[in-house]
Amino acid sequence: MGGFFSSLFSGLFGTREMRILILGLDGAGKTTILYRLQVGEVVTTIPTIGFNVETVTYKNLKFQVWDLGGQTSIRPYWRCYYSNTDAVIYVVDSSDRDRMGISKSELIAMLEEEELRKAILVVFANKQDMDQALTPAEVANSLGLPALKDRKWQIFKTSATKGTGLDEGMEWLVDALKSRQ
Amino acid sequence: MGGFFSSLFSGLFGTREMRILILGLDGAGKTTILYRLQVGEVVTTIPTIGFNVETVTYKNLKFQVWDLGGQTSIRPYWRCYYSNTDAVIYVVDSSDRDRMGISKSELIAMLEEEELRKAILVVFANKQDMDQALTPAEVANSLGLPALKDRKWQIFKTSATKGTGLDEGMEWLVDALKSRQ
Amino acid sequence: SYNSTDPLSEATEMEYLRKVLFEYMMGRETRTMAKVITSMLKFPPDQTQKVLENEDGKVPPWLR
Amino acid sequence: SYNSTDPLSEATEMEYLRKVLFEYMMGRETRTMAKVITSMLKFPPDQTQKVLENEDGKVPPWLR
Ligand SMILES: Nc1nc2c(ncn2[C@@H]2O[C@H](COP(=O)(O)OP(=O)(O)OP(=O)(O)O)[C@@H](O)[C@H]2O)c(=O)[nH]1
Ligand SMILES: Nc1nc2c(ncn2[C@@H]2O[C@H](COP(=O)(O)OP(=O)(O)OP(=O)(O)O)[C@@H](O)[C@H]2O)c(=O)[nH]1
Ligand SMILES: [Mg+2]
Ligand SMILES: [Mg+2]
Repeated sequence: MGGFFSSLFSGLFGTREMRILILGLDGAGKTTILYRLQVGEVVTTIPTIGFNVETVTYKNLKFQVWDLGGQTSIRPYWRCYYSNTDAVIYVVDSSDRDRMGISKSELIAMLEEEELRKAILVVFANKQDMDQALTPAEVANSLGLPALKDRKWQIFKTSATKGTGLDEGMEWLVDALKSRQ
Repeated sequence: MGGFFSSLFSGLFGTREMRILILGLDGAGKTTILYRLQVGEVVTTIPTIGFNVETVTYKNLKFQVWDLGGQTSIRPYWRCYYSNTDAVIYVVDSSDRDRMGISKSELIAMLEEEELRKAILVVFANKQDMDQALTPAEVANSLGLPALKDRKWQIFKTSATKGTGLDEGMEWLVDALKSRQ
Repeated sequence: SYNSTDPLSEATEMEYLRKVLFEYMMGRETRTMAKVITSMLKFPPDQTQKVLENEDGKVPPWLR
Repeated sequence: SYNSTDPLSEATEMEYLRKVLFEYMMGRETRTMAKVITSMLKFPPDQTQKVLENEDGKVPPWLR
């Protein structure tokens, strides 16, 4: 009997859409990544003043993915979106060496929020196609990832425009979300 | 048979709350008048940044009375409240000779709005208790009331703080609203 | 308007906006409040129209 | 914030507010949008709480 009811239950409740936020500084590539994930193509973007929200299906899991604008003046409102978030995809422009420190402090501030205590963290060291790009290990160090406590996280090298690395990242995320339950 | 049905209809539909706006420059006495009408007392007011809306019952008629803030920067939004308005009570500080011209142009602009085409106009020449107060006739002329076309209007001298003149004004308004139908 | 450079009237407008939004969000006189909001924030005409059409389609609380 | 004096970021915030308000007024993701609105416009805490409680009490469209 357990079989029937448990499958009924997972049928009813197990398909809750996962809520994922894509965060990171302006120009990091968040919107490009969102639409790469959703439609598999590189779209032309303009700076996001507001947000984009799309349903992305990956390996039979449904995600409600929020891509929030990253400009300085609207970053303070990221926190309004945190509640019920299952995972954060944090996108870094690996070639933007000057702003690695700002990116780090935004990340740290975010991870300190109670509402994100259980959220899984995926970092995309993006724009790996560029010559000046830091390596994923360098990005991880710049962001202080090795020092994180009580956080399930992983970093991936990606190029949203070339379409490399995103699949690996999403695969890891799906596994992490499944094994979490 | 007409008798039964018509009284049923007036019972159902005749009791629609009338919608009245109290308009006029800042400091004219609009809020003081609203609460004089509602609770019969002089309340202490602060400048209205926003609006007050109260239900006022007068001679068995129910009014939804809106008192809108009159400061320069928020006057442009009066027009958002015009739809379905049965009457406007326009309040003038009769002692504020310098701003009679501004009060006139706001009134004229208001009366030009299509949504107020059928609205009845009551002008309260308020603060009659003050020495420098213009007479109602002088206020009427300053506002250009005699030149109004296709408008049912009347002016009354009032003192909201002393409580004089308001009853006469409301009585006229009630008759005007009833005879309109 | 927000292009205005007078800080005092800007503060007044901000307080006014807050008041009107609060009423809107509490579900009171939403059609009128929607007009004030779209007008204060200079919504483009097509968005204003959509918002007001949406208001007209709202079911009043006692019919829910 | 609105106390900011950088006109460029003020324009950004205004556009952001407009976007979020539009979504709110169209009835989309209203709880999240309400948080952004009350936070951007610095609603006093008691009003913010009332607005969010009101959101929680809202009947979802499919149950109306
Ligand atoms: N070379 C390179 N350019 C990229 C990559 N990903 C994104 N870009 C470009 O970077 C620019 C900014 O990308 P967006 O996706 O708009 O950035 P965003 O993070 O959404 O920025 P905001 O909306 O302002 O927060 C665009 O011109 C993208 O084409 C990448 O992997 N490599
Ligand atoms: N002497 C005198 N003072 C009055 C009279 N009516 C109102 N006042 C005073 O005028 C001042 C402004 O009155 P309010 O009712 O707040 O004015 P308002 O028209 O609502 O002004 P806003 O809200 O700024 O648009 C207050 O101090 C009132 O007490 C009156 O008939 N005579
Ligand atoms: Mg973007
Ligand atoms: Mg007032």
